[in-house]
Amino acid sequence: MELSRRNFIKFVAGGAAGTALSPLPWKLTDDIAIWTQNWPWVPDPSTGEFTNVNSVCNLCPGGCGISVRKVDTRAVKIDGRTDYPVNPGGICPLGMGGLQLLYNKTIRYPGPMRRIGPKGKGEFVMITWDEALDILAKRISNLRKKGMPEAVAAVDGNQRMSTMSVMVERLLTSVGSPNYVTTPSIDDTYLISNLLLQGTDGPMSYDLENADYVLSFGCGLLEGWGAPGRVMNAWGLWHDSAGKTRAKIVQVESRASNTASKADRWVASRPGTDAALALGLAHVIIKNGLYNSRFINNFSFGFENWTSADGKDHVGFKSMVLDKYSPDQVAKITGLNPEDIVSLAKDFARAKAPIAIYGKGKDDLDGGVYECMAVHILNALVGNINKPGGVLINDPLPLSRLPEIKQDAIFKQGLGKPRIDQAGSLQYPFAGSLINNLTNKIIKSPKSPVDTILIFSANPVYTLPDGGAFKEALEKIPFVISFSPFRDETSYMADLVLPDHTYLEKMVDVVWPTGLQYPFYGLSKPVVEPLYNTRNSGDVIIELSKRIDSTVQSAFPWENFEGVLKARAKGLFKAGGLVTYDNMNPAWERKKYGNGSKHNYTSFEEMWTKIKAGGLWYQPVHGFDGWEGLFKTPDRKFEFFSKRVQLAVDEYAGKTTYKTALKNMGITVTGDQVCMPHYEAVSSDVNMSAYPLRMMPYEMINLASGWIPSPPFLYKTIFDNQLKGDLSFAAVNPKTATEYGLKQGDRVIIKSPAGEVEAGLSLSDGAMPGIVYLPLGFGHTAYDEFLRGKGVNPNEIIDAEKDPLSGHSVWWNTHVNLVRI
Amino acid sequence: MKKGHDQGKHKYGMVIDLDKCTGCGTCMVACAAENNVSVRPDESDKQRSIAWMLLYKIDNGKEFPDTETSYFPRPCMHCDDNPPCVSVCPATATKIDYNTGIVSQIYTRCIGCRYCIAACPYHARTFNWWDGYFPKGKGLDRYLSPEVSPRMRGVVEKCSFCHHRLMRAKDQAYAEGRKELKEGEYITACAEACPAQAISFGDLNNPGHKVSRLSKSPFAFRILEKLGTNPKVYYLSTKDWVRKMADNYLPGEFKPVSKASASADKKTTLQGG
Amino acid sequence: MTHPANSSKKTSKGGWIFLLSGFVLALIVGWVIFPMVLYSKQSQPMNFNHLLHLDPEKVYGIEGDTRAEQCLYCHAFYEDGTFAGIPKVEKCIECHDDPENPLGELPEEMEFLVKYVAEEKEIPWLVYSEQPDCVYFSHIAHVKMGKLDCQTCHGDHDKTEKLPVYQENRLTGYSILIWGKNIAGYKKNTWDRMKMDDCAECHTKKGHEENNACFVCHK
Amino acid sequence: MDSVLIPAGVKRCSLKLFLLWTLPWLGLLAWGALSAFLCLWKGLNQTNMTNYFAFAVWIVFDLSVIALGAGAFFTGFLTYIIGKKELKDIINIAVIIGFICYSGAVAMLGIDIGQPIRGWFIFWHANVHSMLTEVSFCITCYLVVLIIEYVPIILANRKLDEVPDFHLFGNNLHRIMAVFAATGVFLSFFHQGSLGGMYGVMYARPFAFREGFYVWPWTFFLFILSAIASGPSFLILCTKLVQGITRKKLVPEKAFQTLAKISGWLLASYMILKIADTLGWIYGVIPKAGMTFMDFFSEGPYGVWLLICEIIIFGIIPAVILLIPKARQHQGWLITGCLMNCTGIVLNRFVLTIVTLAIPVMPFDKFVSYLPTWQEWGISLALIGFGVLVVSLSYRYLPVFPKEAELNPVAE
Repeated sequence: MELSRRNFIKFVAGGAAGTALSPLPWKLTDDIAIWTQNWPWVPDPSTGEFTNVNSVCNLCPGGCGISVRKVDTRAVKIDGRTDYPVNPGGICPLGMGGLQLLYNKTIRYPGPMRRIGPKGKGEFVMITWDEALDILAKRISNLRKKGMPEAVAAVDGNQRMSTMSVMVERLLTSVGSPNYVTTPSIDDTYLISNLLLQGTDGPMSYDLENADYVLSFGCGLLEGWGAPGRVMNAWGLWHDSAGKTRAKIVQVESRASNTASKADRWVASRPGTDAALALGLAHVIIKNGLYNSRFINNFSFGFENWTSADGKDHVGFKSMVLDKYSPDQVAKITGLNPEDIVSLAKDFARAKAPIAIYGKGKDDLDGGVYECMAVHILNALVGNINKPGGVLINDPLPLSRLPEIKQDAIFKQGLGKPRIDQAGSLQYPFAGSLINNLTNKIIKSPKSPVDTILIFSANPVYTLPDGGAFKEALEKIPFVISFSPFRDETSYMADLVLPDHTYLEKMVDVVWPTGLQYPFYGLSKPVVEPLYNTRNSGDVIIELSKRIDSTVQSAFPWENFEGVLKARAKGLFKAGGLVTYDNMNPAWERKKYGNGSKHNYTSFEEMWTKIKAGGLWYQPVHGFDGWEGLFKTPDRKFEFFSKRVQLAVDEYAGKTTYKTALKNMGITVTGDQVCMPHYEAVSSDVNMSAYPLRMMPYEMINLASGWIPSPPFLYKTIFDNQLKGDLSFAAVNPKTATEYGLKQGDRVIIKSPAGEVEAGLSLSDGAMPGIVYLPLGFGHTAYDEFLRGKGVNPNEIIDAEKDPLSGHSVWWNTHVNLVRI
Repeated sequence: MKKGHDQGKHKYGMVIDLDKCTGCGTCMVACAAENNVSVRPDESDKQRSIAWMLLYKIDNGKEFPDTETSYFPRPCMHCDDNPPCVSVCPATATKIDYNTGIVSQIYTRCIGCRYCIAACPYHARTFNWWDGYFPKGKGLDRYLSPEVSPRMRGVVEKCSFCHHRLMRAKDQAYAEGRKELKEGEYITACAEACPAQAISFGDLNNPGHKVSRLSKSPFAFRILEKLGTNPKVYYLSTKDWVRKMADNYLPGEFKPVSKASASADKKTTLQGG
Repeated sequence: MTHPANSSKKTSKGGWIFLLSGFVLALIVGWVIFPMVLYSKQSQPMNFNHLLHLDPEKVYGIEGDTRAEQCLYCHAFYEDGTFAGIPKVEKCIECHDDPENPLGELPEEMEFLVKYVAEEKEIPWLVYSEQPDCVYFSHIAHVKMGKLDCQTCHGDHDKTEKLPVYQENRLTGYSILIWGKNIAGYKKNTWDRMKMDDCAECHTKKGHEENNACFVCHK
Repeated sequence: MDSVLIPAGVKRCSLKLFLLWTLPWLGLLAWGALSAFLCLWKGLNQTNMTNYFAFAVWIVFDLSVIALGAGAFFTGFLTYIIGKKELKDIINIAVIIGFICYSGAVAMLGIDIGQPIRGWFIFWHANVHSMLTEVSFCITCYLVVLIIEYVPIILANRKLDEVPDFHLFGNNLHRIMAVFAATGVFLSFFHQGSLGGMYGVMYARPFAFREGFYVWPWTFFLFILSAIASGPSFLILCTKLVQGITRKKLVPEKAFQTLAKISGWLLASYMILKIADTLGWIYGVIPKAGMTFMDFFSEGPYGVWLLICEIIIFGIIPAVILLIPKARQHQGWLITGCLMNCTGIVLNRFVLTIVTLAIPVMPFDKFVSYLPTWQEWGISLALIGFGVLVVSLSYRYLPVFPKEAELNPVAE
């Protein structure tokens, strides 16, 4: 018998039968089924013990409470805290995406870096902290030895009054340089107008939650102004229980931003005319006697005409407004209807708790001082100051002052020199710092007056609305040091990078979020161990001071940064505030009834431990005690006519002529108006026929436009008529588009005197005709594939004017032209 | 096979107040972060990018300055009774749990035929056109949560009402020796994150829960109700034009919620420009 | 090539041998050889003697009235109700804290103290009951609320003196205990297998069909 | 040199010429292979499909070829069950075309799903309520049947036939062919139907949704009818094409006429039902969804012209042509009629697939368009290359046309 075909077939048949009776086929199928479900390269997140670490978000000055969910040592999710007064539960999209900033290795510096490539290329080698600190210390001490400490400058992006900013300023002072410059913030505008109108130096505090009528002049309530978690929560309260709207929200803005489109009333007035509109409303209020005469008569100055000591007659605010800002006159300026202005004014004045709030989108750009004053004056007219649901006047946070700095010769000599940015000079008497002036000075002068510049928590190359001027300046500065944890545009220009921790790896304080109505101090704590060889810049400054020389070191007698935090927090202990929060009675509600706060600690150490645990200290009470002695102006009154301005102008005029003084200060009016809030048409010498349109950058809550980069998550929320591929879009009114023969989706060049950018065109009825709106937050040239080269950055073509009085930059008035590609 | 949902104990649902919604997009980010949703270098191809919770921007079609915009946050509707996507799946990869009302999607079971995507009119289902983006050495996989299994290329995924949070809440309750959950112990990531408290989540079967009250408001409505998909996601808006956007209406078919809304709906904008 | 006409006769008688041999061979392959090639064997990084640790005569401090509670002493729940699984070294050093003086004489203990406690390393245990990433399992729901004993699923693991050899399915990458030692998938005890159907079977038997919904066990 | 393989008594072109002829089709196959590789290796991001267009050109192709391939089972039905003797002369080519269409369709579906290696889950974890499950089961089974029907044709090759066992096997198969034909018919009815059902059951897609009978929406029955109406026409076209290329008469005209007549009658009846269905849809489904007829035909390029083409131009007209004896006896008209008939069915499949997905249902949703990538075209067109090659090879080496020798006596 041989293996014939038939036998073979039999063998196979037998085999088949046998296999069928063995587990092989079934088991194999089952295993294959599982095998097809295993994709080796799909991550398999490790599990472990789940914990939640409470901290404070530090990505903006808002200071929202966050609770970070961890698995063993990994942070896996960020949520809002419900046991935190600022933001009961929610946070903003940026804060929600924070982990991608922590864990994305390619956008972070793994340690100290020294530049090897050309400036701007971002080619570095890692060095040790020792080397890095030595290089920097030597450089500074050499300058001190040479007797030119003022050649050291610093650009500081930390929040005003925060301990980090105090440290940076202190470093400069101790070194002997006056050139401590901050990046812009709306807080500067608030501070100046508060000083001029009220003489107060506390922060602007709006009791939004208790207001029943909010008249916002360009304030991006839903774009990320103040503490987004707090403002959007307020928005929820205002619109609570469908059907009856609790508070009425009016937005004055030329573009249908989220705030404008979700508001109950959108007032689309021409950009830059806020002062005119506000004074127009004042006109109506005064004319109809709707103002609070008790406040005006007893607690204000300069309302009626008055005679000064030298017997000169002066025009009062009332007659100025009645004379120059009638609804018809204002209508011409703003492009609104007179009737609407009247109705708006009446609604505002008749509301129980109306607030007029001033802003420019988010809070990380400057505003106009006269505008801000004009708007704030509406609160004064209706007497809604220091009342529930009004504007509250608070003292600055009661933080202790750090000990005086020992002064040596170099110190005196250096600080004797004028600031390079001329802030506080006769020409800019009220400005604290003017980064745009610094930039121009460096660019203009043959040799940069600044030799070494330290940049903290800032990315000015990207964020400054200066048409790329700051980058040009950095090219000229011999030695640039960045303390940024991120591979941002500015650090790419640096010779030395001393990376800071990210906000989830360090302890740092948040001092009084913009606009919050009660004294608040937040403290973030390390949520995870530092991932890389980075250091808290506070500690770095202390270490650096040691290496410069003994005098500088003597200014920093602390172990570490926490020591400084504690030293300042002593004042909080004296003032006594709450360090825990229960969400049953919100902070803003307590304020209303002014019920006292009983704090639960006896010693400073105990308080500090509790602050570190809870991350907060706040005083939910406010006296609302009338208007007596509230104002700290020269004559202790709310000044419709600012004597400080008068003094400043006179002093400057004394040095030159009255005319030139006003001219240099950027003021076009003369006489008493100068000292009163008034409308200044933005001056511009641009050829209108070459640049017939205007470009305004706009900010979005769901895209970071400050020094913090956007977590990639945010790009999921960007619409494809804002960014498609690498093209970002300019919003233009259909009418304007037809005028220029353009249609949806066209690629255009947007040309301004400062430069040009390419963008797509997105037709929108939310855009005011004649204006081109470009989103801020795109167009990065640094970071990684998620951000680099996506869209354009409008700052590159901004051709900024100067704001009268303050000298801050007027970034919302760039003249442009559209050219189809 | 049809087992009425009402026999189920719970019926988890969502109510989104569009008047409160500010369009900030936190819900989208919270959702993506919570559920390990893939994020790619280019997220601008909206027809292919993955979003369990998606924000739609709508406007009233009027000209400047009378134009008015609003937003529709759109999770999976978790249609009740007979979801259009469930019966079509050939491999039983998606089912509705009548005990919670939640429509599940099992990624390791899905074969990627995309029939469910075609059947869903809400575009609530998205396909993994690519593998997740986790380049070596970038370290982005370090924030992934172990509570939601990351997806492989070629499968369909969608909002799960953060089902793992239900499990989390139950474990917590069990640890405390409780069998039943209290209101608010189980809420989705988007509901928790919303800074304007526009999203409420809870048990529609439980009259005590906020959602079941809100879902009966005269201003409550659902998207494409007429198709009979019976969604468990409700919306609130006092604006007639917004409510009208939610469904297709024959001429004269739409009934404005007149009196109450009349006042609130009137939004005035002043001419400018 | 033979012509069908006459070859048919010759082969038809021997044919049965071929049929049978094919049959038998296939059975051997399916039942014996297949399992051998399917699984790879790995031994644990070190031995652990469960029996010894649970013997109150020899080891003090591991409390618990019931068998389950004794297991939970080391294999504990976290506060949020999630299950710790195999204890971390941190747990062990509650007793075995000093590398200098061990508590017993076993060489394993010394190995543990020197290699892991002193080095502050975790022990890379191979987990017999490791489930795929797509699987969600709540121990507290079963042990505390369901009143199940640990051995319902894990068997008498607590009675072992030596850790069994870890066998990994070359195809799926999971432990042999998931499908069960019996290649035919036939099981005598509840703990012989840990597949989806076994969970479902138990749910159904205990009248908890509702827990057979996909998302209850999948994430 | 391959003459030993060529059927006895027929003439074939030289091998060189034949190989030359296959080149372009091999080219198409190669293109398809590359595309397939890319799609399997890199994933479906190689296509232009989106979350809006979950189904796209591949599905359109699938539905079309499956409908056109219906000629196979239906001719089988007519030949073996009804007993239309004249069709015996064309049944072989019918089977081959059926095989091509179905194997091609299945291969394409294998690439179309995101997890090809899990494709078999449809059977392993079947959801019996899904029309797609029904489709998959029936198509797979029917493909097996087609192979079984194809085998005897292959075995009839001169060389193979010399093997006695094969000869025996072939003959045995031939005898029981009727059984398979019957099975084929049964299976086909169901998968053609369930393919239609796939769309009809999408009740949240008003454009596709249809009421129906028991679990089957009307589209279920319309698909069956349209398939058997177009299948024969497609068979006629293909055979005529082979005749044209080979410049030979291969099948007696009678077979064509029978098929044409039947095709005409079926198409006519299909049209009547289709019109009824459309009216039912316009006055039933659409208003119920709060929409109007024009909502579906004012988006993008999709206008009422679609309906006009589908029903009048490529429906009623070909039906009339095929029903008038004079017309269908005229070759030109016959071809035109069949061509239009097939076009109509393809158009129908296209509309149900693409337009269904293209028309937004949510009022605030937007219309998006879609164009296939070269990879998608590659895989689609490879089907044609594959078909031509199989037919060519079969024609060259197998006695596909029983009457060929008789109709074309080889001159000594």
